[in-house]
Amino acid sequence: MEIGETLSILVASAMTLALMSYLWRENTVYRIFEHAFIGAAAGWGAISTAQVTWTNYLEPSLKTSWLWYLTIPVGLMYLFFFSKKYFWLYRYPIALSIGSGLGVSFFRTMKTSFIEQLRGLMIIKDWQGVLLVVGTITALFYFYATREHTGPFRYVSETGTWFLMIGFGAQVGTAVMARISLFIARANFLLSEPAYYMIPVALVLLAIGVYRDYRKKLIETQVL
Amino acid sequence: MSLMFKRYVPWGILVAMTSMVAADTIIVQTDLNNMIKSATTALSIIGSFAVMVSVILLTRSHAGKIRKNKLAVESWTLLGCMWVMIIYGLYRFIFAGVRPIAEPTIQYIFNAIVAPGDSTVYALLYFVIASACYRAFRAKNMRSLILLIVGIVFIIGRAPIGQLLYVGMPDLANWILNVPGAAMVKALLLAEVISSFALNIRVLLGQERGWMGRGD
Amino acid sequence: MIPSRKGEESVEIASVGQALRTGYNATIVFTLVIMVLIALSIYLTVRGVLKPKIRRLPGIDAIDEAIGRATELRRPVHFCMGQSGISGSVALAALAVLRYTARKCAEMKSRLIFSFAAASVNTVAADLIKQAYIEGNYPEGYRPEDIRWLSERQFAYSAGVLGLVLREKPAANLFFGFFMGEALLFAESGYRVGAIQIAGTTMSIVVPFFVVSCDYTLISEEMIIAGTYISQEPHQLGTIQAQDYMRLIGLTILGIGCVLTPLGIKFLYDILGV
Amino acid sequence: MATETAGTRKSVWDRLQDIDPKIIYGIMLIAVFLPLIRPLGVPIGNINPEVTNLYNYLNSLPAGSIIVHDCEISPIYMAECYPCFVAFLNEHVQRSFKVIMFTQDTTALPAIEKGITEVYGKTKDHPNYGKTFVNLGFLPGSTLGLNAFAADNLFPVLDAYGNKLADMQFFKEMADKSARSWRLVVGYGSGGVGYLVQQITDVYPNCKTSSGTAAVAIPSHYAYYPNKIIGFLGGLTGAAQFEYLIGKPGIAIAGMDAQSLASLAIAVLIVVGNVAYFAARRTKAVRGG
Repeated sequence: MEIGETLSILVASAMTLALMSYLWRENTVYRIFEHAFIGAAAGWGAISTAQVTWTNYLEPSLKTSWLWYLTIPVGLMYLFFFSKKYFWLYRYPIALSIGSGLGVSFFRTMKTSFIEQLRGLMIIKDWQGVLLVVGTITALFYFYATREHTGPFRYVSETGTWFLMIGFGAQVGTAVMARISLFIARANFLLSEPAYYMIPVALVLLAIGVYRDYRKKLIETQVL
Repeated sequence: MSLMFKRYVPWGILVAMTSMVAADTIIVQTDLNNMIKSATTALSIIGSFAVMVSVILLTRSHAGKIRKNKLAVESWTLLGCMWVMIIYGLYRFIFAGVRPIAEPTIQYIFNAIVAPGDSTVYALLYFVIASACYRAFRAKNMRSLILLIVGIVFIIGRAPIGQLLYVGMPDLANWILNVPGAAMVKALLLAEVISSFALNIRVLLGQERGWMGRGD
Repeated sequence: MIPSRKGEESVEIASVGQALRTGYNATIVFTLVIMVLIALSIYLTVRGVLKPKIRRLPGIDAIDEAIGRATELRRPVHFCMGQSGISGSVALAALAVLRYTARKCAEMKSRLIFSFAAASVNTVAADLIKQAYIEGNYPEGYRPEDIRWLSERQFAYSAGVLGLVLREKPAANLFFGFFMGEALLFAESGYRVGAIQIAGTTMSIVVPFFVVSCDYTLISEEMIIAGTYISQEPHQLGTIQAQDYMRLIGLTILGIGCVLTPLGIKFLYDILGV
Repeated sequence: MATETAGTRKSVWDRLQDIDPKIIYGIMLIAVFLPLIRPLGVPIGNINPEVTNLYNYLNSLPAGSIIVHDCEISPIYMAECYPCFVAFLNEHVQRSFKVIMFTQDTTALPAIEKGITEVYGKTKDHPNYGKTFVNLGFLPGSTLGLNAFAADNLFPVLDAYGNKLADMQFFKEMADKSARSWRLVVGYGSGGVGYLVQQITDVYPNCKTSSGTAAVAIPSHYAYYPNKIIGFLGGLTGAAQFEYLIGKPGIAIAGMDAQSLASLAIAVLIVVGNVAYFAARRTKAVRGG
């Protein structure tokens, strides 16, 4: 394994342990490493977007017709975000991106996430299909706003709450599962060769930090 | 006159863009489809300039912190990491033609700082969720009682150990996902489509001007 | 006309003659009908022809009760808007609930601490709270230092909220806005100081964490309904009315379809998919 | 609310609820590191139906079918989605499918490179590159870019390494250079794959949707499962079960013991926390506090 790769793994494991020090308490080491990764991530996003857009899209298009040069000034109009007087020019590129985003999913959201959902529910094979339909109708009715949920509607809305709560229970279960897997990956990395060399270093630093905290608390109590 | 260019022309562009692209998704007609395809390339190029805004915002806010307090180590670190990545990456690409994805030093920085940073901060949620499970998750009413019982069945049911404790646990967890869970998700999806579609119509009608940001 | 890139053969479409893409005819008709319905419903509400009456959500009574308790115990009320900015339906609803809370705090001579993450919220919230305190004829109760911008970054701002709650020991914690994983940290902070906690967010991944740790939670769209109930703003009332019409249409189609299709009359099922 | 008023003596239940969070952090550290250092060997248990359905669908496809991966595997999702991505690629090599990979998030580019190197050995200078697998790298334009790419597969013009797509044997062999000739599109990340069902499966019905999703988005799949999403891998557990099915155990299976122990620990914490809460309330009521 080359020097560069070993070095980057050691820095990565130092980074992981420094950020884990947040569990002890928020400290300067944690804040410095966190700012390092926010800066590096923003830097990476900027250069990889710029390079791919130039190589794959702008350069080949410029060869075909000079009209493509117009995309550059329109793109630079984003920078009017920072001007007090001409802020409204920033709205032109934003209008293009929001408009196209709205357009591409305008009909498709209505078909896939509304009409196809209703059609899918209409096919009822067994009692579980009936339960699914009842659950969806009552849970959807729970959000009905312009009518008091009194009389018979109270039971419909109450049943809807039961289905929502069971579904949210599954949501909490999967969220816990997800967080466990996240930490397992970090633990696997820390236990891998050469990353685990940093663990004793971190433990020593932690011990010093805890000892300094303990001494500071001791001095404070004696002073009082 | 100036209100025309400040508000109505951008709104007009948005409505025109929406209707053209929406038409492309439902009409199969070669000229229209090719035009929208070229428009997509143009919009991808224009959209990539937005990255500059976030880089400048970060630089301005942290430069301000440094001006106030010369020793703001965190801000120096952030600006240092960001601008080293950008300047070195551009230099290597423009002069040596090496792409950032293939540039070894940039890959070392990414693997040393960005990859572990992101995943560790999210991995910390593992400890936060465990502590919240013990100290804050309380079955105070019927709603949270159902939620907690189903949550526990799920946490154990979906892990391999679930089958050892009770043979039917994984099947129960799967049934919860397939029927009540699916009912909740479908209801929330329909509700979300309804509210986002109504909001989109208000944007198209010009009543919702949040996207225009500050100013008249 | 944006030029198409030359030197590229166009995709040969299997059936050029047929203009509309298959499977979308019913969707186009349905979408256009809904568009007209929403536009009309907003227009008629703004003109005063339609007067939609939004139901009072139990969550709003819980807010009144929480502020009452805070006044008795002479402890502050803490309102947090999370990472939400100032535009979009979630932000508008959160700001409406903030105005309502500030007004109630002013009427009951109670102190309000407001914390947030998005810098753009600062000026909007400051004069909104000041205005509410003036209307509640308790102008001297408005304290600019109680409007706390903590940090743009998720973990830094959530650590800030945790510290703030432990120090100020509020009697009521209100979380309305856009939250992610940090919702768990807030749930724990309120528990430690024994505060009544009421929350409202539309992120369905975060709602369950609020349900199990707060005394009352407004689930997904309920928060937007609560915001509109408080603000009574005509455009929003019209939108909520339009959403309920669309919900009614969806429920009717589903009801009819679920009765007919299993009986073998697949007319509705087929026409929707044409 | 366990309010600490000076008057009442703190019952054992109150003290149990107020233990220092660092003790809980310690328990959770052990629950993960112990099984990783000394595996417990908990059997993987039965396979979830959605993983089996995906496996059967892939088995029903002929060799040379085209599978497309929208790899939204940023560092945050490396832990859960990357094992699914590697398991998918291993299965595609076994069944000799043709694979296209791209991403719309620049922080996911290194994950694609790492996955290809781990499964195929080499990336652009692999003999089969441009024949059985292609890496398009970053595809900008979010949904609009995805829609244009699905309508015309030559839309990106160049791949991640600068080779022209039109010259590649992969695309020359495609009769209809659009998503009509795809058989499956696979999504990752935690936002759910509704956007793939909308933009691909409902527009080109013979291309189904699947995913190697983060666990937090598992419930949202059931809005489209099983007719539009034919099956999917849910988090690390899903990846482990798929690794088991295709007979190539990897990092996912190794993490299963830790997943089990940590899940059990959290479930016990919830129960103990609530027992302490209700017992504390009852002792306070009995003591008239």
